[in-house]
Amino acid sequence: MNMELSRRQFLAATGAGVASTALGAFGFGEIEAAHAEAIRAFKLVNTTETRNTCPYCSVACGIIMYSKGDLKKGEKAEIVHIEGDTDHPTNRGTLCPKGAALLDFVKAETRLKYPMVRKPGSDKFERISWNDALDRIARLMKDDRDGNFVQKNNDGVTVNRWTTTGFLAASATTNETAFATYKVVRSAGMLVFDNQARV
Amino acid sequence: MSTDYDVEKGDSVHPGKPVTVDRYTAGARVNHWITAISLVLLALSGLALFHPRLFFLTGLFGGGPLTRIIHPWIGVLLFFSFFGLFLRFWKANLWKREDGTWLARIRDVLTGHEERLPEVGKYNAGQKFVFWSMSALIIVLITTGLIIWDQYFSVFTTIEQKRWAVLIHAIAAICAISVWIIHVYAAIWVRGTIRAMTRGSVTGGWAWRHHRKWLRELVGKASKGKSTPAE
Amino acid sequence: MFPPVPNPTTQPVPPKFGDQDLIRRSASTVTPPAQRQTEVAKLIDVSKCIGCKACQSACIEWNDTHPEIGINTGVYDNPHDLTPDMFTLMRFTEWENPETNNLEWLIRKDGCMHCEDPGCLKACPAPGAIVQYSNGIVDFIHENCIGCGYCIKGCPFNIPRISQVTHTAYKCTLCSDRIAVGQGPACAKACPTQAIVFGTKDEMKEHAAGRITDLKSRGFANAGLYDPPGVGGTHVMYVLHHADKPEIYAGLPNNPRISPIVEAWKGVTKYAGLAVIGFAAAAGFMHYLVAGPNRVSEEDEEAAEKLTGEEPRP
Amino acid sequence: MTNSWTDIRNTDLVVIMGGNAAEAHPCGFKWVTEAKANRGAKLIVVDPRFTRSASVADFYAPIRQGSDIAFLLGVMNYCIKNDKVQWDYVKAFTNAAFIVKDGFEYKDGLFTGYDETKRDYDKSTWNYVIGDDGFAVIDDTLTNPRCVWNLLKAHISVYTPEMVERICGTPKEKFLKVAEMISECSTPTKTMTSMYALGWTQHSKGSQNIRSMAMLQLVLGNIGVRGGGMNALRGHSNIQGLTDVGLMSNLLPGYMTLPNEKEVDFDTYMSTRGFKPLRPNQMSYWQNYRKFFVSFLKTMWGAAATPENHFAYDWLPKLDVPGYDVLRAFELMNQGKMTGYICQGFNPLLAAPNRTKLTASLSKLKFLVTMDPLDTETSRFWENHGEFNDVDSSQIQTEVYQLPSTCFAEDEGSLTNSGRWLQWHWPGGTAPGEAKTDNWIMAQIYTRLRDLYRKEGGAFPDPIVNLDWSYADPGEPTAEELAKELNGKALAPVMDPTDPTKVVVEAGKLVPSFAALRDDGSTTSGCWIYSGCFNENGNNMARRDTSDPDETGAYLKWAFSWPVNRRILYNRASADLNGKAWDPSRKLIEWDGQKWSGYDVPDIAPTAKPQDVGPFIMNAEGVSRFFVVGMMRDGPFPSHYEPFESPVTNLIAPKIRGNPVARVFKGDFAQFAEPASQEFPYAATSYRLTEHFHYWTKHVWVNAVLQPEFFVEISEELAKEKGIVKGGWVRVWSKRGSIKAKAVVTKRIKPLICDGKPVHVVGIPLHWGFTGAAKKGFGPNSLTPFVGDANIETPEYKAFLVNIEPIAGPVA
Repeated sequence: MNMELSRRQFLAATGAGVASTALGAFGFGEIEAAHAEAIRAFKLVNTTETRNTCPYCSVACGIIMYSKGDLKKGEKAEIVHIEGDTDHPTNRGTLCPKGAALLDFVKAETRLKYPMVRKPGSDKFERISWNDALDRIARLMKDDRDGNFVQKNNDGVTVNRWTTTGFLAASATTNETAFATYKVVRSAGMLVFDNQARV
Repeated sequence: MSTDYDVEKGDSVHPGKPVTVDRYTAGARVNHWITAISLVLLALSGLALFHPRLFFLTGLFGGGPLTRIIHPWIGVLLFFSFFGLFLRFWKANLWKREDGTWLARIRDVLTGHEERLPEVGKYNAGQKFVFWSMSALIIVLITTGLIIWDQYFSVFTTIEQKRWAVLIHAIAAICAISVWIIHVYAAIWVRGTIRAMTRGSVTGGWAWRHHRKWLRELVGKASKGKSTPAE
Repeated sequence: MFPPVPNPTTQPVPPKFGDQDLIRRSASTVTPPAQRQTEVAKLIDVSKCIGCKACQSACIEWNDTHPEIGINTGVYDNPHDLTPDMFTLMRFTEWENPETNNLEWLIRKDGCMHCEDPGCLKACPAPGAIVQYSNGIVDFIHENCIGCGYCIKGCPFNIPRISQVTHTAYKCTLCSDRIAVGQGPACAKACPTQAIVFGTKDEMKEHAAGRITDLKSRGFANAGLYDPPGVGGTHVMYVLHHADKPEIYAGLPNNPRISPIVEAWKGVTKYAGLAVIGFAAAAGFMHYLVAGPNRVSEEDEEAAEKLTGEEPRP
Repeated sequence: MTNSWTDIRNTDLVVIMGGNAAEAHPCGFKWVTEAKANRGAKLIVVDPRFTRSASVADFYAPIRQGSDIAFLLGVMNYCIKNDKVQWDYVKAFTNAAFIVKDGFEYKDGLFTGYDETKRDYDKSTWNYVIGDDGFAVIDDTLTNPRCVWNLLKAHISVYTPEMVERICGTPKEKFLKVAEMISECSTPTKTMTSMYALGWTQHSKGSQNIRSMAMLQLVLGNIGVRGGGMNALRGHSNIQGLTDVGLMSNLLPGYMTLPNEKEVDFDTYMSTRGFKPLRPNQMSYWQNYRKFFVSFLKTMWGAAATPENHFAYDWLPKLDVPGYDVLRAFELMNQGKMTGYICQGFNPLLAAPNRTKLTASLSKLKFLVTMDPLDTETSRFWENHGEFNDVDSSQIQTEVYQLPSTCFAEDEGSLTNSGRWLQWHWPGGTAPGEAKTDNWIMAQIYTRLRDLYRKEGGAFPDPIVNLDWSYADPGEPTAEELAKELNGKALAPVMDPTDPTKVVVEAGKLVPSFAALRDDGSTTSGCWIYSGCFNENGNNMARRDTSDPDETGAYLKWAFSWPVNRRILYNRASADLNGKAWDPSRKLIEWDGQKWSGYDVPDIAPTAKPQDVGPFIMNAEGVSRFFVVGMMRDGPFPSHYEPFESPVTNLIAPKIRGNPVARVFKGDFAQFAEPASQEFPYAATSYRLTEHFHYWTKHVWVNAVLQPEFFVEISEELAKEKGIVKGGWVRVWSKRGSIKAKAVVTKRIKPLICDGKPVHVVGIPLHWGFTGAAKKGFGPNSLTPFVGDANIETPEYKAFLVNIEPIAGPVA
């Protein structure tokens, strides 16, 4: 594509611009110094790139997350910037106003950090450990299932259904999570089961 | 006697050798110097923001941002302090018949042929010109100054109005500075003047030479003060 | 499709331009570089813009600004105006075309035009607070900015804004930090419909020509490029379906130029002013040389003494 | 989507109706602008509001919400009347020639067999005449008055331009302009694409809205071709995936269905899923159902699923009602028939209709569990937030657990986009605080439940304790482990059916695709349509090769597209009866005399002769359907029904209210405003804004800045009438609730003249709630009626009635 070509020429030309003057009056160090004062230092230098897809709509734009620290090396990683992935065939690096602000989603004030419980009649959430929460949830589920599981219907047909506890699946979890969820929900005989396809 | 409106509070004659005449009270002098200093600071800081070649002057005020912050505040100070002077001096600066003649003979003024000039009161036409032009210019400067004082007043005017304001402010400032130069030069040129604003008094000769009418009025007042001997 | 903006590099690379490429520097003179860099430009195709505000979003994220959460005032424009934390803004206009009676929703991305002849730079009193690189980028250097707001008065497009926090002026940098490493501006990269594209100014004009042909074929007889000559052309240009009336696009100036008032202020006044002052001083000095001091004579003193009723000296 | 986002670049005409792609899917919409720029394609937008999509359209026509079927059948009527039909396509690839049983008819808005008390049809007459050979009888000449084509013509003849104007409020000349532009795409070398979304689905006849356009696309010959198709723009990043994997009350993965209690055993169940071809030589691909079903059961219960116990068929719960969708769930809660509810993501308090009813329902639960990265309203339904959530906490006995989950940036796995691409993503950030992945949370809940049953026994533990959970770390299965399960593997050597000595897949190996699945229990596959996503070649969902020969937009080597990496469904229909491309410039696949090949994976057996085998291999007919047998509850043809709350009465069938077979729960009927109600005179509709994503981005500072505060949109005319000022406050109320909002008064909404009467539209965006960074606000679900689509229960969010008045702003 000739545009592409002239674009490269442009980049080369600007490069040359530096070179020609750099080799001229100024020493390179000076340029760096001067540059530091004038133009903001490029903030992604020495960050780690990770490929991901936008979690919002179903266009599933490719994104690149830039982090300080690298999970793959077992480090703690803090995402400092997110932008579109130009290699992605659909979005070609572009993003919508939501996608372009994904960093603020990851770092939202209202991101949940700890399991919470709200006791009956209470007007507040209280911290609870994962263990206590999960044990309690499993117990609540089992008690209900044991109490209301229907093994045979009135005609004596085996129906093995549980309709007194329901499960609402999400809209943005991975297919893998979806399948794990499916196994858990169906094996328990749950029928009250839906996702967000309709809204 | 209705000719003594030239005399201001505190003016008086002290016979002796030489005669001394009180011209400015302490209050008037303090007021004047506050005005003078702020005017100088304003000129310096203003010029610094006016012409790139003079930007270095911001150094005197601790850099560009501080200059930008200080300048308008000094402006406010100047305004009020000059207002004080105005209240003190406006009456004596009212235009008189002789002022016209004095002005008409400006050549004699400049060449120092004061004998050819009419007797003038406490202020001659030149001083009155300085007084009134400064009064006018300072009004203009404070108004336009407020308009371009973005930190507090940017929302009240349009950009177009601000553009006019900044231009007028600049021109007015130039005039003010020029007038100020004349003022200062006159004070230096006419010897015996500066002590009026330092010590507050001038010699009788100075008053006789430059403001004879004023001197006569003072003397008249003084003699009226004592019991007149029978003739 | 127009070549998309490449992905950022995470490797340190020497900047493609810097202070050695300055062609203008506020309140100071610079020696222009031996070779001017290829002029760059951002082309905003209003006819392709869907007003999604991705450019605003990307701008905020890249420049790490933090605009405040406002309110709804009955329109889609949010924030309501450019701010020191919002360098670019979608301006929405509902325009009923008198010729077709059709409603046209004109959505223009407002922001710094990076003028070839920048009014802000001309008005700026602080040396080096505003600079122009040979590739056309006009940038604010905050360390040098004194926050006087002269740039606001100088700008023909009403773009710069002064922060009430830092008291320095802000505007679009054309993402100079990205362009310096061979990137495009954040907004151009984000723009979903490529209504914003970035490249050399020649490329942009060429691309615009194609767009204008397409628009004319769709019945927009007056489609055209907005590259106002009054400011020597800009490095942010618009493709408009109604180039004959830019003002319908939320008051985009028709033939903008630096205000003659500003020209007068920064031109003749600047020189004439100093001249006048200089003349006044000189005049006094000359007069002193010629006329000498005006001294009080003995006679004057005696006259005064006589007047005050003292005996004249023997 | 039958096609992909990148394929839209190949179109000549884009029709955005029942959606707003530019606002809801901006980066997908890019391909519309590309088609416009590079092919001179045109864009038509039909919408009650002049949307951002309309702002870049070549032609915009207004329409009253809920009248799309009338409009579309009107266009179809126009095409047929003006002979704008791609005849070869219609004759060869649709059921136009099929003869329909006597007795079937349509009268006064109803089809044969309606039972008012059941609100349902006896569909026995909705069928083909079956000949002695066991195949459906057809009439290639289309002369038989009982052939589908002639019945269709008769059925839609009432939808004249005049009638369309009366029903839809679309000025006749504007309608005709649209019809004319669309009809031009009936030539084989011109293609139209339909981009729609919830603007069509969220109606009590949503499915028929979509069928109407699909039928029009068949008339024009635009299904299966490049730049054509029916493109449903799914709302959420993986709602396609969650539906594919079957996370719905009545589904099994891969669009198999859960047994109902009439299907007492495995064989009865299979008998209704035989899908015997209705025409000679047809593939009727669902004939392989048994293979997919058994492989699924083996994935669930592994060794415990044996031929003896019919692969644990009985362990699947059996339905007693068509489905337990979210609306029924809340209905049951409200009746006090439910104990617990678990929300994994989702935010029903704002997403489901009739908020008052939702709060009442949740308050009757014993326990509620939410898993979410964000602080959702649902998890705080019991908390008082003044007028935004006016509840008395002390009166709510529900025990609530709010579990923090990771978000996309901290999680690994695949999402399925609207174009059916399964794309893998990698975690790049450390989760905040104690947030955990959904896999971990689900595994922890399961293992605890399983251990309790092992320890204590209880109600029928078998399916739980025998569930195959053989993961390296049972406490947290990895995405890769689960992806391999979805793909499926061979438990025993899989033999070549044609040559029983030849091993196709070694035991223990991942199956290459669903072609290798067997019904004897020798294979597993969690979701047959995903088979091939992670096989012995590796993780195909993670592929990143952007090569695209001749820039067709297929990108066959990028990620994985179900089924079997096919990018355009029904692509065999891109070629004529002899297998040559309808449009040589848009070749997709072609028949070279021996086999099919081209730019895409053929959607047909590679060696199936073009003249013999029809392109619609999933259908027993082998062709597509104008007249649908069995599947649709509300009729084999679409017909115009008004929304349950409508500003006008049904002009076609004045006696019919809403969709005659849509499910309405007792008590909810009383909560609908009368048709043409005086009390609620204005036609409201709800929608998204481009600045926000659903109820998520109000938590995102930047998006809260871009669109900070809840508002409603009305026309200048209505504002004038009501004395409402731009930016002022208004109260909007329906029969179910009331909200306060800022007023955006705009030229982009104009009153529609329907049957001579002006109808004012009130637009209500949906992004605000009482948690997050944005200003607190309300959502349309405080107003919307509790009724859904007759076939899939999508709530009627797009058309309901409200009243509006100016008010003084709320204090503080």
